[in-house]
Amino acid sequence: MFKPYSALALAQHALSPERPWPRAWRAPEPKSSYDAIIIGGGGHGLATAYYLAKNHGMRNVAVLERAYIGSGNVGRNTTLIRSNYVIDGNTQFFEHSLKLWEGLSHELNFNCMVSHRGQIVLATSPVQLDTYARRGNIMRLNGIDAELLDRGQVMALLPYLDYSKDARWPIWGGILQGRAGSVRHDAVAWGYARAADTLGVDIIENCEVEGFIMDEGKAVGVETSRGRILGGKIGIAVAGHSSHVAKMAGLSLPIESHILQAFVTEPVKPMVHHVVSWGAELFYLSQSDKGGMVFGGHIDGFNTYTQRGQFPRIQTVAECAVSLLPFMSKLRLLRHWGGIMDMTPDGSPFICRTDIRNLYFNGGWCYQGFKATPASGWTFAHTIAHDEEHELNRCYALDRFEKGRELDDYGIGNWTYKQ
Amino acid sequence: MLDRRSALASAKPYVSSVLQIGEARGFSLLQVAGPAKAISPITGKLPTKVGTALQAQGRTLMRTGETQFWIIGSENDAIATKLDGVAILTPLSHSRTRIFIEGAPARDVLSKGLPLDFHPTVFKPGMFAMTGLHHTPVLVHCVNENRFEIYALRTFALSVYDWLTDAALEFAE
Amino acid sequence: MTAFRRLEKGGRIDRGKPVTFTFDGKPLSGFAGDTLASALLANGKTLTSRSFKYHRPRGIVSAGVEEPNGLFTIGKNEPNIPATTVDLTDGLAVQSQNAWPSPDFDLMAVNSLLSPLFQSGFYYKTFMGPFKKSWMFYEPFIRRAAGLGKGSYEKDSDRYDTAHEFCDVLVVGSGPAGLAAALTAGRSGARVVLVEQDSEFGGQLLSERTADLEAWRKVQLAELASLSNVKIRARTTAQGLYDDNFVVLLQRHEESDAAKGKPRQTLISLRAKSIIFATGALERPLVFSNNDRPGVMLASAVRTYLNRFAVAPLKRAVIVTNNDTAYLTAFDLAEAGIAVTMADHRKVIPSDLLSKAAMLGMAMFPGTGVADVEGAKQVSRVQLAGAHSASIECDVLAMSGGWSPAVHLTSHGGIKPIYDEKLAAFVPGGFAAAHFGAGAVMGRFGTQAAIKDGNDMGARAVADFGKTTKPVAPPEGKDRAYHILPVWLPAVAGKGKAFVDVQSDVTVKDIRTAHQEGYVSVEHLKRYTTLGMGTDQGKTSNINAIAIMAGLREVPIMQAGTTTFRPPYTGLAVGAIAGRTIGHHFRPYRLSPLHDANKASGATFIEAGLWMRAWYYAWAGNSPETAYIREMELVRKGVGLADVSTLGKIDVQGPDAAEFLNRVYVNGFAKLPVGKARYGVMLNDDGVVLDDGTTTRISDTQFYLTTTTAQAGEVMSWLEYLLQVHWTDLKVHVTSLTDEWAGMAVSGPKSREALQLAFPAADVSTGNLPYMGCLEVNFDGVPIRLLRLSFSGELAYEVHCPADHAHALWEHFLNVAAPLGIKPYGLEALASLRIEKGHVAGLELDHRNTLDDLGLGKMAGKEKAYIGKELRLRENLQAPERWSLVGIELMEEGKKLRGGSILFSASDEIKGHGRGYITSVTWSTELNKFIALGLYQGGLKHEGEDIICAFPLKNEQMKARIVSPHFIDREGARLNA
Amino acid sequence: MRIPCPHCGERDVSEFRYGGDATKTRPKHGEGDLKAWHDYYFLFDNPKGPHTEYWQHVLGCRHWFKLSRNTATNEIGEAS
Repeated sequence: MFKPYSALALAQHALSPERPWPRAWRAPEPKSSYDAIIIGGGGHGLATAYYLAKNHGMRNVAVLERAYIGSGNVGRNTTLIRSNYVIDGNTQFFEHSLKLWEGLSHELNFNCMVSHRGQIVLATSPVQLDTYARRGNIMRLNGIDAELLDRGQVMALLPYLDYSKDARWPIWGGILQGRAGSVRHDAVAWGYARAADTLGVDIIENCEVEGFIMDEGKAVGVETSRGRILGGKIGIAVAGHSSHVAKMAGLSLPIESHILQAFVTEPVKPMVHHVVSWGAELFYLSQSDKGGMVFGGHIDGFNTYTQRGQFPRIQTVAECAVSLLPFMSKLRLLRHWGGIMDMTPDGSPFICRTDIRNLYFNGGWCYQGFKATPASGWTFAHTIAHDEEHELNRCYALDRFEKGRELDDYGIGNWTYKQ
Repeated sequence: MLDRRSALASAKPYVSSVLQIGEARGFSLLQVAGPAKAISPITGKLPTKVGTALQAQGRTLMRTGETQFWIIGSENDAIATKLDGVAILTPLSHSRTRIFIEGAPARDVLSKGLPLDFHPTVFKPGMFAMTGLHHTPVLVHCVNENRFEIYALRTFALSVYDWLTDAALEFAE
Repeated sequence: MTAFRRLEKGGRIDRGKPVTFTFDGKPLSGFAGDTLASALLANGKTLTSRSFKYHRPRGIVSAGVEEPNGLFTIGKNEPNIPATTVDLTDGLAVQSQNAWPSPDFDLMAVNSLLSPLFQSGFYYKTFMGPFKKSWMFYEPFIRRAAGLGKGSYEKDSDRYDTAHEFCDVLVVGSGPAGLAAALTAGRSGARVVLVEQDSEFGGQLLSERTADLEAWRKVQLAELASLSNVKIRARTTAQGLYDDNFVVLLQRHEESDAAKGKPRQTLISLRAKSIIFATGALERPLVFSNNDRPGVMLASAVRTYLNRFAVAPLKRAVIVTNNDTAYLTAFDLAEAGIAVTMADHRKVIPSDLLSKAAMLGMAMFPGTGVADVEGAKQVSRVQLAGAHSASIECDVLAMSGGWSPAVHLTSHGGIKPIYDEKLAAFVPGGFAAAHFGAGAVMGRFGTQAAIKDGNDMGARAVADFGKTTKPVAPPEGKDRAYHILPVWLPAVAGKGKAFVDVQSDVTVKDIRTAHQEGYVSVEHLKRYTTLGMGTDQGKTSNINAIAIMAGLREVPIMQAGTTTFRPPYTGLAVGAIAGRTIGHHFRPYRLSPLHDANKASGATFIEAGLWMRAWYYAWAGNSPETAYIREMELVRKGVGLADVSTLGKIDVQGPDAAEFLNRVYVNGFAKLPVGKARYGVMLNDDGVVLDDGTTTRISDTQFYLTTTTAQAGEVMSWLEYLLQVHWTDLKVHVTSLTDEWAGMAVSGPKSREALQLAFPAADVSTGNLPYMGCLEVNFDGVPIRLLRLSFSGELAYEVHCPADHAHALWEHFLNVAAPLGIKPYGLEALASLRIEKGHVAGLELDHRNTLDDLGLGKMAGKEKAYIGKELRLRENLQAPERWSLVGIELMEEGKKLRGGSILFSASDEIKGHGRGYITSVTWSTELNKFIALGLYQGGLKHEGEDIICAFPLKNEQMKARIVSPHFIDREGARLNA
Repeated sequence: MRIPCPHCGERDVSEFRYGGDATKTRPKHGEGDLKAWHDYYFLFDNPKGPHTEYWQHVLGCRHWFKLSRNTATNEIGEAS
């Protein structure tokens, strides 16, 4: 019994506390077979199930989650959304994602607190500003908002940065995308889950996939910790553990699992009103609605499945924070954590068919899984429903390295984590 | 006419009554790559363990790899001519700036930036370590109980010196 | 209204040292040895703050780091500091937070009336309409309401230091277990570090009043201090445990002075061979109606304030408990003359406690709990219910819901705690090798047990290094068994809110709501209700919440799950983590050996990666836009001198050196004659260009390789990788010479004359030193390499010399060649000259482009193998329509070409990704127009075609033309001159 | 994490640079077709568990070596 969320409904509940809210999503027993099975109850898997039901009328769908939904990277990221991509393919895909973000709370009837507070990427040299200009021009030419800022304009928008002689690198300017911003990350998983569930999707938690059932080279089902489940089509969306799961189907991937750490300070009253990113070293920071400064930097730089980061990386990120935003010095780190990332050679993802019929793959998200969530689910659902990539994800094929079609958006080269 | 100029020529002197930090100039550094048995007859002897140094014929001999050595001699040391043909020689006298730090607090100051165990029973005179200081590669040599010599890359030397003297600020006058 | 008072005598405070501080501007006083919390209580400040969501009145709850309520802003810019963790010092300025105008009278308290709306997760259910982006309207209000304390933009004037340490045994916590462990380990001679987050050592002992325990504490401390192999550190918190026993300690210094280099805090990275966790336990609150009222405190805290700080409730205290430990508080209060009423959830209470209670005249209510608390801003009356009902006036309600071992640190390593039914608490779920737990953290709560534990673990830790030791003698005494009756929910439902997490304003009802809606996993519960997400990280609330959820789900607590504990244990200043590596020390700066010479020559510098490079020189102008043009003219017409020391330089030596280079470069190096230089390009394994540079053959077995400034480190590491990992059969040794050799370019029609003047004895004629030739000369006893190379396209040389001599050589050139009008030119001109010549550089070598894209395809050896040869042939890398290098001429007067412009053919619609883009732009002094290098679909196939350069960021479009990237001297007459 | 450099002994991970899976066989120089090089360069086994990998002591002796490490626990094994 779906009950819409609204201020009115809240008021009714406030007045009659006895009437309970319904479950946000059911907890069904797995059926013996589904038209489609999505492995992975993270943002991407849940979004995929939602769009399968919503856009493609496939409602006999199960999402299998090893633990609880949203237990992966959708709940471990720095919640940023943006579409400032320069490579043909990336640009359109991430802009499609940003457009979906814009209406998401409405569409899902779940407030994901999509905040278009704007992101400013700061340049530390004239040359870097030129490369940003190219990026901004491409954005504009694709109907995406972007503004080039000089030093003075940055000072006006972000007066709290270090503009003193003491700064190791001066700020030459930056590029602003006003529609970029942040989202309440957990709400994305819950919102998609509730909406998908409403459309009939079975969300099955604590259900770990232990193997694939093949029939003449076709994937026809999975063995799970809760028994055998057959599926007409099977999609993998388990970024972080992609190699692990794909290996059960005999697939070997251009992916290594790395840890990316994230940090949050104790909550303070509003101080930072944009998303701020830095060109000196990979560094990004925003202030959550709760008041904590949420920030992050590079991956630790070696493959691991542990969610424990190394302290030297924590130091380099803190050094960035204080050097760029001196006031950060006195704020206190409340918590830091790590997420396991699928790192790919060129920093771009996969949303595609595989060599195995009826088996589809979504992963390799590197640093950008969260912001991609809606478009990822939207295009993956299309790919699964039509057994064919959509124009928006055609470039995200597994064979792109054999073809020499790398999508290196930042021009840093293949496997750059080794550098 | 082509006088030598140190990378620290314009460095701000560090003044303290308990700790000295400065540049130890006037040395030659020759990197020698080759089998120890071919080299030691000429250098007198050679350290057997990577990370250890010893003195011979007025030179400091450091083993920086299985088959790689650093020979630190006087500014005009001519040992290169004797080793010519015996091993692969690479003169590095100009590539490193030697910064010394000496005094009771030396170990504590170095511990602020170097991820090494400076306990006197662990990092003993004659030992050296190749490691990172202020994100740059350095070789740190324990000359005696309270004196260390840091071989920093020349182009980073002033930055390393600034960092080190700042770290030692609490002991400065 | 005051509920506490300072006793005339007793406590550990130094009454000889009065201390004054201000609270919201008003002066108050306390004593040395006070914490801010004890001083506030002593001053009768029970209402100290307002809660996060409902702005309900709150007071201090605890006496330690677990404090959820008593948060203040210290000084101007340090928000959210628990009063219980601040040593009282003279002049301390304290501000209250999250209340307006004051905690006493807070207008935001209207939130409280709306609280039925603010049930858990309410904001997920509303603020969505009426428009798509309506959240943008609501968000600012939410943001302003949230956020506890106020930060300040002002720069932190304090200094933070870092230190690296190593030890055999780290002991965390200095209660009886920690003291015994440290001393036992220390007696073996092992290197021991003992850390205590409090300002004093002793842990629980500091809250005891028996003299023999204090005497014992002093004896152990004295011996610890006497051992040179033991370091004891107070005010030092073990914040996090990382892989391989890497422990992060934060030391807070009593006094600091940035100007004198004295840090306020030091962050210590400690690598311990073994760790003994003696982190103790935290008392749990009980959950009942209005259990958040000021004056409702943890029983152990009330005891600590009484015994350690001589701060006692005014007259009357009610104590509610479900275990024995609260009786220690009760007895101490009663002995101090406070009227005590005891409510114990347990029907059966150990007889010795009953008889002592009777002796002390305490009112006893077995089988009884709290139904409700009265008093808006301070508890005034407690309603008891259960086996007995009563309404008791009081100043303080002390509660004990049992004890939770502080398993945070032991869990950082990834070992989840497990639930112990008997203790009604989570205990460590096991230990990694060389990890030990001692005392309360193991659920062994007695002093005697703790000391025995400490002795045992200390001995076991050092036994691992083959050391023996002798145990510490315990004081007289006997532990009593720990009896607890788990109580998670209110015994009787009261009218008011029953809080589980007071800081985040999460009530029992919120947990019920989460359960109803299916947010039942512990992580969902936390994230949905924000339980345990506050500055206290749920130290006092997590266990109660898990237990309540387990009850609702009707599963055992262990099955309901535990929360993941993440570092840091307590709030850790970001500045302390960054230490001194901030501001201009953020990253090292790298200076050319010619830096001072450049400065003397009037250079303005610019950051280029880590390097500081000479950008342009004063003689040519005072802005880069104008100066570089004059510098270009100088090089085109006369002779200029430029610092090129930043180039990567590598010594490649050994019998197989030629073979090695022949493999890594796409073009041949095997047959390069001695004394000759050759331009080479390297690919990565993937067939994409890695780097380019000029490499000179010094002898049969020695090469002098140069790389771009940007890729120097990468290329060096790559060559080492190939030689050490894959081509171990090759006899080659590589060494970086980037710091050994300085380089300067002497460029322009008059450069040969300048060279001749500088080195009169050398034969620098074209015959002896042709283009791409190398000549080694000895000048004034200094070996100098003259390379005839040209980046500018003019007749030009690179002069390389050992770094220390470069400064003098630079001056020498400027002096002897002065008659030729020689002057220095900088980075901007260097970059512009190379554009005119069509040399690719950083912006073209961006890891995306292939040899063919850069118009260098013909360089690749047809027959020979080279790295990247196979993957270079990948389909799309060979596609004819790839974007490849072109020259671009601006066709419009009065406009300016811009880097980052997007290129379109004249007939294209201006949208999408275009056919390419501009990488590098300059004004051409030769052609008197703006020119550029860029990448264009199909490349030079389109030479001569008109194109559009679009720069929508500035709403610009301009006409340009595709031309050869070699704008000048295509046939190379100049450089061969 | 502490990594044992065969030359210098145990040091902090911050002194090292990761070099990828060391169990893959690189095609001989000048041999191997496009597919062989693609699989070598682009595909990773990426196991959750024991892993043998290359590291360089880049802020030290610059030695490249093989290290065995468990990617599920970061437990360090042999270095050679």
